[in-house]
Parts: sequence; C-alpha cells; structure tokens
Amino acid sequence: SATGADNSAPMVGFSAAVLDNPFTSANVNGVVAAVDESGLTMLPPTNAEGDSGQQITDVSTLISQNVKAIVAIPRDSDAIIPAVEAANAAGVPFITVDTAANGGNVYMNIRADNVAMGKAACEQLGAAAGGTGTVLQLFGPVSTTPGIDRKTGFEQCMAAEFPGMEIISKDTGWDAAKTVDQAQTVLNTTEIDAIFLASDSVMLPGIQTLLQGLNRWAPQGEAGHITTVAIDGSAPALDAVRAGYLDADVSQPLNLYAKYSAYYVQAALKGTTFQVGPSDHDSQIVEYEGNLADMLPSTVVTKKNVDDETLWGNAAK
Amino acid sequence: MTSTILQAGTRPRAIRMSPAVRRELALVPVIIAALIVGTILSPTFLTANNLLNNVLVNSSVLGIVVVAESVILISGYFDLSLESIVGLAPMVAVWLVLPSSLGGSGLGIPSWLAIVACFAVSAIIGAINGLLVTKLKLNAFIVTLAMLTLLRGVTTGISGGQTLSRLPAEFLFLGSARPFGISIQIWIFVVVVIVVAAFMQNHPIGRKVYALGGNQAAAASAGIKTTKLTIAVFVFGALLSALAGLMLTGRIASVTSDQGNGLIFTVFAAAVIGGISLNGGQGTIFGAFCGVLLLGIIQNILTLSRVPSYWIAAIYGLVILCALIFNYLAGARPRRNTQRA
Amino acid sequence: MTSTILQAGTRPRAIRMSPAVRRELALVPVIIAALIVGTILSPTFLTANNLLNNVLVNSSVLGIVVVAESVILISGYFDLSLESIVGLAPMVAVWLVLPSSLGGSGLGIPSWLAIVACFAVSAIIGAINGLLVTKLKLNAFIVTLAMLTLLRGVTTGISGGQTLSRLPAEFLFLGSARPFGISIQIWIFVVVVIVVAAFMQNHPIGRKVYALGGNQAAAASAGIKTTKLTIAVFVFGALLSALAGLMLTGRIASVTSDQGNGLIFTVFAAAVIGGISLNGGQGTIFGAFCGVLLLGIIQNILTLSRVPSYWIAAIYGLVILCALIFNYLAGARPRRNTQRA
Amino acid sequence: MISNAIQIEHVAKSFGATQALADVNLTVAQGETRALLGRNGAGKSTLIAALTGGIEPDAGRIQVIDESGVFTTAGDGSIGCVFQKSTLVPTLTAGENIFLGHYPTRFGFVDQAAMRDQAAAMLYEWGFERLSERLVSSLEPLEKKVVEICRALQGGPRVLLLDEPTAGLDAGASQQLFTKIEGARARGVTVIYVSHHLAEVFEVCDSVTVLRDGRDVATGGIEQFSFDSIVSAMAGPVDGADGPALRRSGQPVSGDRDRSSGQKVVITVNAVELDTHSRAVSLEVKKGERVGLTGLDGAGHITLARAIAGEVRVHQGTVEIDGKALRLGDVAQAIRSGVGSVPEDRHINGLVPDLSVEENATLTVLDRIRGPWGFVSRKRRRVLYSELSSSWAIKSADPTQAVSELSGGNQQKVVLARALASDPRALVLINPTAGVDVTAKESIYSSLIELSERGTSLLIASNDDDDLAVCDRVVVMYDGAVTAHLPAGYTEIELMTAVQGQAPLAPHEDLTRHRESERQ
Ligand SMILES: Nc1ncnc2c1ncn2[C@@H]1O[C@H](COP(=O)(O)OP(=O)(O)OP(=O)(O)O)[C@@H](O)[C@H]1O
Ligand SMILES: Nc1ncnc2c1ncn2[C@@H]1O[C@H](COP(=O)(O)OP(=O)(O)OP(=O)(O)O)[C@@H](O)[C@H]1O
Ligand SMILES: [Mg+2]
Ligand SMILES: [Mg+2]
Repeated sequence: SATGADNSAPMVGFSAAVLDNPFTSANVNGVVAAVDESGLTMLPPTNAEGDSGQQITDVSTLISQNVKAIVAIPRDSDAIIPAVEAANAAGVPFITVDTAANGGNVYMNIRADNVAMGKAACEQLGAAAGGTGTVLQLFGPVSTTPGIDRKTGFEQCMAAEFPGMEIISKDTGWDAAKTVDQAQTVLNTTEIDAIFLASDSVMLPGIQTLLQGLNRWAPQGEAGHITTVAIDGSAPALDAVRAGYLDADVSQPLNLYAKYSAYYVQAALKGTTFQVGPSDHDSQIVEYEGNLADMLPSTVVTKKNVDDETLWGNAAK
Repeated sequence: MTSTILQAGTRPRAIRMSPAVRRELALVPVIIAALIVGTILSPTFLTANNLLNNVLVNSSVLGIVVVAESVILISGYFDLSLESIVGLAPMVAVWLVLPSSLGGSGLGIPSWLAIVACFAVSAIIGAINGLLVTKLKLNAFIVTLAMLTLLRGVTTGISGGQTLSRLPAEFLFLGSARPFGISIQIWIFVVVVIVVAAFMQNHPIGRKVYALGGNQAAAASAGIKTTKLTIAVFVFGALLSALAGLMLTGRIASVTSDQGNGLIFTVFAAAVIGGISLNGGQGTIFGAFCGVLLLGIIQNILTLSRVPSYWIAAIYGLVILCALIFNYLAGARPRRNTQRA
Repeated sequence: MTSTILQAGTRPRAIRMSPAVRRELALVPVIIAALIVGTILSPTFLTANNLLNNVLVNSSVLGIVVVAESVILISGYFDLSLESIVGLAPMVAVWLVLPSSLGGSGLGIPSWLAIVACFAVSAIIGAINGLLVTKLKLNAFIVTLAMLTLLRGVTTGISGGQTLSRLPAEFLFLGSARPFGISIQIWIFVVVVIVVAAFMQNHPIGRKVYALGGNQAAAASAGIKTTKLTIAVFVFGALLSALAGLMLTGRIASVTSDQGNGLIFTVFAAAVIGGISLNGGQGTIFGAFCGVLLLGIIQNILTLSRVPSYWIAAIYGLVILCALIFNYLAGARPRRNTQRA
Repeated sequence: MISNAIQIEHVAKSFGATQALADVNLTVAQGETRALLGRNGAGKSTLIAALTGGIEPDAGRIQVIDESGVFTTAGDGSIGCVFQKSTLVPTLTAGENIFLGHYPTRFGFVDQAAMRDQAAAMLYEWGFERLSERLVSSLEPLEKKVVEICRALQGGPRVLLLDEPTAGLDAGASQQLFTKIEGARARGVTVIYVSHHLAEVFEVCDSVTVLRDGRDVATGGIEQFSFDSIVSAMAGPVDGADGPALRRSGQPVSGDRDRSSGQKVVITVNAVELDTHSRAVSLEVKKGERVGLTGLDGAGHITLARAIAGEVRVHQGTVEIDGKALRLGDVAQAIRSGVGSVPEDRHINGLVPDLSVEENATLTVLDRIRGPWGFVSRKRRRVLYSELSSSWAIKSADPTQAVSELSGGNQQKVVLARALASDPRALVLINPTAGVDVTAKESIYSSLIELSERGTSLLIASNDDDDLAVCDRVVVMYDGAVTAHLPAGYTEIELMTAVQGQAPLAPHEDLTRHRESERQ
C-alpha cells in the first residue's frame, strides 16, 4: 500500500475506547508492544474518544482494512455488540481486553474480575480497619464496567463481612480533580477511618497531597494513619505500599493482559479453540455473558509482595 | 447627465453568484481535495464500502443533529442541549418499554407508544428552551447549557448510570435495516437533508426563519410571529435530535447513559465549516451537509492512515482550524462577523 | 413651561444604583439563601473549616478561569479554549522537567524555566486566538472551539495518555502551601479577583476593555487600539488559565491528560450567573466572583447532603436554570439581550 | 361620505419612567396625507409603532379602518410602514426583503421567480436595475432606504406610515418618493408622514398634527400653518432656555466672514486619492475657519472626513495638522495630533451604550485623566465632564447614567463633547445634527460658532443644508474629486448644480425647480 506496509505479516487491528486515561493507555501500549513482538503487525490503535457509535465505526473501518484479528477495549459492554457482530460477519476473530462484550461471538474476553477486585479490596480494608468506623469509597462512574463492578464487589462484601462499617460513597467520574474536590469536602467535615480508592492511577497523587495537608498522611502504625486500600497497582501506589501509607493495593494483571492478548491473537490466527476450565497459565477460562473469558488473576499487594517483579507497576519503572 | 440613482443602477457589474451559493461551493473543492488525499493515503479509502458504511453511516447521526442545530442557528439562536436530547430521548423510550429486571421502568409500555412519548418529551424540552429565550429573553447559550447539564443528569438518574440493552426489535430497526442494500441511517439522513433544505430554501416558514435570524426586529415588523416561530424552531431541533438519538441507539443496539456527550462541539464545527453563521440568518442546509461530509471524510482518513493514535485528536483540531482559515481565505466568511461569538 | 429635553433632565428620579451594581447585588440574597439551606441540611456546612477549605479551595481553580473568561467576555469575545490551557500548560511544564522514565521529555529543564516556558506557550496560544478573531475576523466561538480540540489533542499526544506524577516540589507548592493557615489556592484566587477587579473598574486599560465590548466601533473611533487590546485580552486570559492549571496540578499532585476537560461549561455558568453578559461590555469581576461562590456553595451542599450521586448532576443543572430565571426576575438581566447567544 | 381611516383616542404609553405618549387623539380621513410633527422624543415614532401593532398602548383605542371593515395589524399587509430605524434583514436579498413575510407562493412554496421579477420591477422604477438579487448588507444607505420604501409600498397597502422616510435620501430620490406618495393618495391611500424637514411637509401633506410631550397640541389643514407657527407649536411656550432664536432652514448665519483670513493653516489635505481610480483632492482649513464638505451619496466627502479623523486609510496622499503629517488609519495618533471627530452615526461608532454619560464623554482621553498608580482618577474625570456638559448643555439625570437612556439630541451632544474632550485644534464633524430636532440643532450651531471663534478649525461633512449654512465656505465633491468651492452666500441652485458634478442638469432639475417654485 501507499503507506509502505511492505510487511507481509498479518495485520491486527486495535480499537480503544479512550486514550486519555492512564490505565487504558498503559494497557494499550502493553498490548500493542506484545502483539508487535509476537511477529504480527499491529495497526495504530483507533481512538473512539469515549463514543460508542464511533467505536463501531472504528471496528468497521478496521474490517475494511482486511485485518486478520481485532483486539478491542470496549467503551461499553452492550454497545460494542454490533461491532462484534460486524466482525463475526466478516469472519474476523474479535478479542476484548479488560472490558467484556455482552454479546456477539467473541473469541476470548481477556479480563480480570473487577467484582473480585472490589471484594479483595474490601477484605483488606475491613481487616486493617478492624471492621468498624466510617469508610470513604471513591468510586468510578457506574456507567463504566470497572466502575460498577468494583463498587458492587466492594459494597456486597462490606455488607456481608463488615456490617459494622459505615460507607460514604462519592462518584469521582474517574477524574482526578473531582476526586480531590469530593474527598476534601468529606474529609473536612466527617470523621473518616478508612478510604477505598477505586483507581490509584487516577486518585492517589491528589489524595496524598490532600491528606498531607490534613496531617493525615502517615504510614501504618503511626498516629493519624488512615487505613487506605486501592485498586490498579500503578508505580506510585506500589511505592506507597512499600512505605506503608497504603495498607494494600489490588494490582491489575496489566502485564498479563498484554502477554495474553498476543497469545490469543496468535491462537485465533491458527484456529485454536478453547474450553471452559483451567487455562495453561494459572487462570480460569469461564463462560461470561455467553462467551469465553480468561479471568486473569489480580494480585493483592501488601508490604510482603510489593517488590514482585511481575507486578506491572514495578515493570513500568 | 444622469443622477446618482441612475448611475447606481447602470454601473457595470459582473455576473455574480449569490454569496450563499459561493459559501456552499467553497467546500466542494476542499471535499474533493480530501478525497484525493484519502485515496493516496489508503487503498481502502476510495471504495463504496468504506465511503458508505464507514463515512456516511457514521456521519448520519451527527448530520441530523447538525441539520437541527443549523436551523436553530439560522433563526439566530443557539442550542447546546441538543446533544443531551440525543441521550435522553432514547433513554426515556427504552426505559418505558423495558422490564425492571433489565433496568427499565417495568411499565411495559408498547414500543410505538414509548417512541411517541420520547418525541413528546423532546418537544416539551424544545418548547421550554424556546420560551426561556423568547419570553424571559434569557441568553440562549447559557439557558441551553443549563438545560444540557440538567438533561444529562436526568439521563444518568433514570438509568442509574447503567447501559440499557436487549432492546425490542422496533428500536433495532433503525440501526440494522438496509433498504436497497444501503443502511437506513444513510437514507434517513439524506431524506432529512433534502426535505429540510427544500423547506428552508423555498417554504415561507423557512424564509421566515432566515428573516428572524437576520434581523429579529425587522421580521417582527413584517408581521412575522417571532415568538411562536422561535419556539417552533427549538421544538423542531429537539425532535430531530430525538430522531438522531433513536438512530444512535439503533446502531449501538443499546442506550448508554453518556450517549451524545461531547457531540455538540463536533456539531458546531460541522455547521460552521459548512457556512452556517453563528450570527444568524446565514448559511444553507446543503452547506452544513458538506461540512458534515468533510468532517466524516477527515475522521475516516485519520483512522485509515497510520498517524500515531495519540496525535489524531490534535491533527483533527488542526485540520478544523485550517478549514476555518481556508473558509476565510476563500472569501466564504460571513461578512459582518466582526466581533460577536 | 419646559421643553422635553429639560423635562428628561429634571424629572424626579429615585436614588438609583447603577445597573452593574444592581446586577451584582442581585446575587447576594441568593448566596444568603443558599447558606441558610446549607445550614439546615448539614450541621457541618456553616463552619469556617467547611467554607474555607472546601467551598473556597474547591472554587479557586474554577474561579481564576472564570475571572479570565469574564475579562474576555467583557471585551465582547469568547474563549472556549481556556479549559484546554488548564490541561496543556502544566502538562508542558511537567513534561519538560520529568525524566523520560516518568513519562517526561528527559530534557531535565529546571522547574522555574519550565514554568516560564509553559506561560510563554499559553501566551502564544492566546495571541493566536486573538489574531484569528481580529485579523481574520473569524468567529471567536468556533475558533476557540477548534483550538480547544487541538490543544486537548496535543496534551494527550505529549503525555501519551499517561498521568504524570512524582512532580518536583515547586509544582506541589501551589497545592500544599498554607500561609497563615489558609490554603495558598485561596490567597491566589482572592488576590487575582481583587487585582483584576480594581484594574477593570478603574484602570484606563480596564475601561477600554469595557468600551471595546460595549461597542467596538465606538471604541475604535475614540482612538482605542482595538486589535492590540483584543489580542492582549486573549493573552491575559490564557496566562491566567495557565496559572489555574498549575494550581490544579498542585492540588492533584499530578497532571492528567484530561485535566480541565468539561471545565468551561461551569466557567460560563458561573460568569453568567454572576452577571457577565455574553454580549460584551457588561458585568463586573466582583459579580463573577459571587457567581463562583454560589456554584461552589451549591456543589458543597450537594456533596454534604448525600443526594444519590446519579441525581446530583440533574439537581445541579436545575439549580443553575433556576438561578438564571431568578436573575431575570430580579431585573438583573442585561437590557439589550434580546436575541443573540 | 369620507370615513376616517385612522382613529386614535386617548392613547397613552409609558416606558418605565418615560411617558412617551400621554394622551393622543387623532383622526385621519380616508385618502388624507397627514404630517406628524414634533421635537425629538415627542412621541412620533412611538405612535407609529402603536399603529403597526409593534407596541401595545397602556390606554386608549386605536382603529385603522378599511373601506370594507376593520383591520388593525401590519401583519396582514394592509399597512405599509417605513420605520425610523432600519428594519431590513441584512442577510437576505433586497427582493426578499421587499416581500418579507408576505411571499408570493406556488404549491405552498415561495415562488422565487415571481418574487424576483416583481421586486425587480418595483426597484426599476427607482432606477435600480439589478438590486433585487443583492444582499441588503452590501447596499449603500440610499439603496437600503429605497428597499424599505418599496417594502412599505409592496402589496398595495391602504395605509402608509412614513417615519422620517427621506432621511438618507438625496434630492432626486426624495422627489421620487413624493411622486409615489402622490400616486398613492390618488388611489385613496391614507398616509401619515413624519419628518423634521418642514419644507417637505409643505410639499406633500394635506394636514398637520403637532405632538408635544406625548400630546397632540395642534391639528389642522396645511394652509392654516406657517413654518414659524409649526415650530412654536413643537417647542411650546418659549422660555428662552434652549439657545438662540430659530432661523429659517437653509438661511446662512451672519458673522465676520473674514475672521480667518491671514490665519495659519491647520488642516492640510495634500493630493489625497481616496481609491485607485479617483482624482487627487487638496484642501486647507485655517485656524478658526468653518469649512463645509458636501456631495451626493458616495461622492467621497464622508470618506475624506473619516480619513482626516484617522478612521480610514486612503490610496494616496497625505493629511497634515499644523504641518505635521498624520498617520492615516490611526485614530489615537490623530487625537494626539489635535484632531477631534464626530463620527457619522452615533449609534454605530459614537457611543458605548452601556457606559455612563461621563465615561463616554471622556473616552478619548482616558490616558490623560489618570491619578496616582496609573488608575483613572474619578475626580479628574468628573471635573472634565462638568466642563464639557456645561458647555454643551447635556441634560442627564446624573453623570453616571447610562448614555443609552438619554434622548437622541442629548446623545449627540455627548458625542460632540467626546470630540472636544481632547481639546482639539481641528474638529471633523460628520452629519453633526443628524436626527436632532430644530431647537437642539440651533444650540449645537451656536456652540460650534463659538468654538470656531475661539480658534478651533471646523470641517463639517454633511448633506444637510442647515449644517452647511453655518460654514464660511463649502467644498463640494463629486465622484471622489472636488468640483466646487462655494463661499458663503451661494444660492441653493448653485449648491445643487455643484453637487451634481456641474454636468448638464438631469431630469431632476425640473423637479428641483418645481420644488423651488412651490415654495415661493
Ligand atoms: N423602547 C423604549 N424604551 C424607553 N423609552 C422609550 C422607548 N421608545 C421610546 N421611548 C421614549 O419615548 C419618548 C418618545 O419617543 P419617540 O421615539 O416616539 O420620539 P420621536 O417623536 O419619534 O422622536 P424623534 O424625532 O427623535 O424620532 C422618548 O422620550 C423616548 O425616549
Ligand atoms: N432604557 C431607558 N430607560 C430609561 N429611560 C430611557 C430609556 N431609553 C430612553 N429613555 C429616555 O427616553 C428619552 C430619549 O429616548 P430616545 O433615544 O428614543 O430619543 P430620540 O430623540 O427619539 O432618539 P433618536 O433621535 O436617536 O431616535 C430620554 O428622556 C431618556 O431618558
Ligand atoms: Mg427617536
Ligand atoms: Mg422618531
């Protein structure tokens, strides 16, 4: 072609929902690098800028370019279905990462269980706080799958295991400034014993500054420490765990997302099929919304395992 | 010896295109240039499949809102809340239909009735906007901005932030039907453009909208009922946006609670690049259609080309800025645009 | 017996407030009402701690952009791109400073130089906006909209979508310093308001900005250099927005690639509720300050009140709409605001 | 029996504290042409607006009656109106403006061809052949006015309301309008005619009503009135507070005409070519001299005046003040060099409506009234404004009142004050008395004379004979070049001929003579 794709390797398309979100962009970069490394040609990721309709067009445009497989981070699990169906009609295998598709024929959903992450965070937080007091939950918008799932997992577990704890929940819109606004108002007016951050990559730096201003940024064991647990496992969060400011962090399997995206793309090109059951890499393949999902394990990070090389936050450094 | 008056009448004057036509045609060479660039950059660009299914289908929803906004802009007003109607209208309709187990109201209202209801709600919103800007003479920008915030909030409130899916067939029809092998979205878009363009160009009501936007006082003194007409224009815009919302829902086979968010910026860009003046009274629906096409083509080229993804948005903004400057250099710029936004 | 002209001069006239003052004071009872509502709804509301550290700190960044936008609006123009400068300016500064391992440029430029550079970049952006609206006479709304898209794109492009954190202390200072026990953000906000208000009210340049916005042609024929003044106003707005961006970065101790997105809508709402006219030439910085306070108080009450989060946005929109209508009923509406958005 | 076409009983209307109409009673017979006269702010335009339904009176009854029944609105096309303020849609063509809101239709859609042809035919009668397809925003003021008049006449209205219709028209077009009015009267159309030019009233009207302070104070057949009786009815019982005694329109002022001989030259225009194809213009104005500058619409006299004021650049040539060249297109530098100017239209570039009276009056000298710290000194501003307002007799409630709340005449005085705030040596005035009533006009003239006698050079660019009558001499331009220098004492015929470019007289000559003879 005119752009000089003299590479005869099969082309793979990537459709991203957004690119201005740190977690997604780390995810995108990892997957692109892994697929390229595996000897395939990855087209530059398309960016739907948060618009589900645009994402359908992006997938359709990728299909027009005769890609052999499509990897997507859907904007919305339901709204992506027409795109999956279009890929099915064109015979292009469709792989989703992080967010699943709730319909169509998906070759594999590569994901971690966000409900389980919320639950793990709840268990860590409840145990560290001793099951009493007031917890400030800074959650992601429920219009996003990770937002709703982490919130659900956290709240269900709280109700079941730590009924003595009161929860104040504030929507952060996955927005750093809004997080600080909301948290500041609550922390300044209410006695808070614990904080749950649904995403450390968005929220932690601002919360740290805020707590420092309130003289509440203290490591475990020191006076004024607020029990804090977060999800994501970004590098600054691992540092905070190391120093004891964060009691625990649930690290997403971002390195595994990248690795197994490449793995499943290769498998799809070969025509391999998978069954429900344990995978060959310490995870469970389950049926999820009518398709197969490889539930990659997320890791609960505490001081004990914070230096684990396989954590993506450590690799990113 | 002749008087000045006679002179003015007889002074030689080249055969000239009306400024409106000139402004419209200004975009045609740009579109052709974009087509050539696209063809060079990507072999898949100039195929019927790409142009129809990627460029046009993707432009249809945007395009219908652009038509709606253009009519409102021509009337001399502004409506930012149209993007929130794109989200709210289908949310209301689907919510009325779906059982509560799927996030709906559980009222089990038949689809056709729910669709009628969502158009009715949209019409009421348009009428409220129209009343606030005419009767209370509030500034349209700020009123519709507040309305936008309110309606987005209501959409989130109704759905509890969830996406509603598993829609009845009536809702999917607008996304999946392909009469004569071409998506129904394109058919609707083209029909809307042709009908509204003909109406605005040649129907007395359309001409009155131009008069209203060009000089409200003059329109009023010519016996045009400006208040009623303004309200009608807002209602019309809201109804078209509701249609666009239902079409978008048909495409994505669901209603998301952020549906339409951010759309209005692109709507304004397309309308203005297409020659619609933000000062009212100027521009044509055909011009706006060209603006939509151009943006759709650029978007498509950027997707097909191998521009690094993180820079696509920047390039898109740059291209729009260049298109505006080009519009100016082509003499297509609305004349009295000295100051006011 | 007197002539009509004399009558006009001598007719009894109650001691009257200037319309500007009346418009400003219109907001004071609303603010008091909001304070009362807040006190009733939440016991923690009416405490110095809450009002200072929550309401004011959370309003400071917004407030400075509102001041910037107000000056531009008073001059008769519009600038949507300010919100993108809130994102771009700190991104540029931090990127210049940080090593590439942390997502920066690796150039290792000292912080103070990087901050100077980011103000310089912002000034250039403001100057480009100003040139496009004066020299090319492009519509400010659409030019700054395209600029917004472009700058947002550049911010994403520079950062590769990442959040840059682990900032040098210079950047954190603006978020954490507390001279005399009160956040530096409040100090900066209050100083900016006082200085800009005094300048706009009493300095020749400020008065020229009012004249420019009130009637550009009359200002020009009174010997005011309207082109230079307009460019200066855009540059000033961009510089203040860069300051606001650095303050926001200080607060969140990081720069996100979507920093500032969506801010501009709230900025316009605050300015207009505070009595700044979108038609130019009307409104005061003190009024805009009241608008910021009111929105901050409402936001605070909504956060304290434990309204379900799905409905907060809707209530917020409704409150803004009501404030606008109240403004109208209080006779605070700018007079000649008949039509144009 | 002749029925009354217009019947107005006890109509009142207030705008806030201003009572525009107090108690107006008026009946106009079918086919009558009635002059409606009064000073600025007397309520004429308000009454016209009430007749068209544009405003709702607070009290009283208005009826407009057809031969066949009752109709009351302009909306149905039976009332044609030329408003004082332009009511055209600039973004539409002249043709569409003529048919605004009342389009010829075919199958429910606008019949564009019919509209175009009919509009072209109407405009052709005024000598404009290709106007109907052009956008109104691209038209000259004269052409716009003609379009407005055509719109009023379109559709054969039974009642014609004309509010200062000749403002902006030249002599030829005015005559054409009078012919139209004559024709309409012959068809039984009822006309209300508002004008500040009393000569016109004597030419076209059957009867007169004078409004004062929102009341009808005098009504009768035209033959019952003289120039002086109309003026005194307009002004009311005189209390002498409003300036010098009235002069008859067009009558030159007395005074020492040689006052400026031997004085040094202040304004020098050196071989200025306004655009690429116009000839060079040279001109001098001496210290204390009053020079008029006139011509037909588009002759270039307004452009030349604007160039001297620094508002526009010219193709070629220089302008000097006291021997120093001005940088054209730079108003600030012109002001610093000692030029003050009164712009063409106070609404467009004379005033900032929302700013206070005192701020408008001192806008040109903001940098000179600074106090410590470089801020504007309110005290110095007030002192300066007090001087200006007393020398121009500006009537405002207080100096901080918004200038938009003043009457037109007072607004014009604020513009004059603004021009003088910088204490200029040379004053360029464009249409300085536009829209100002007779009395206010006289007080402006006496102030201007006093100013020139104290040594300020005046250049008055105007189409108003009264403005020119104040001047020591009049320079006439035609098509971008000077065609005549007329010393004071010229005859009206001399002026008319010069304005027409000294070419053989056109058919209008007859009309002009006709007008002259009628006046005698
Ligand atoms: N919209 C308005 N708001 C406030 N006052 C008004 C308004 N319209 C007219 N007026 C006032 O009503 C009075 C009558 O005004 P009107 O325009 O009828 O005078 P006029 O006789 O037409 O004067 P002119 O000869 O200057 O045209 C004036 O004092 C005027 O200021
Ligand atoms: N908005 C207003 N509020 C209060 N008074 C007003 C207002 N507008 C006008 N006036 C009053 O109306 C009178 C002047 O109005 P206006 O400008 O219509 O006069 P005019 O002579 O008809 O002007 P023009 O010659 O420009 O048409 C003044 O007495 C002024 O105080
Ligand atoms: Mg008037
Ligand atoms: Mg009048």
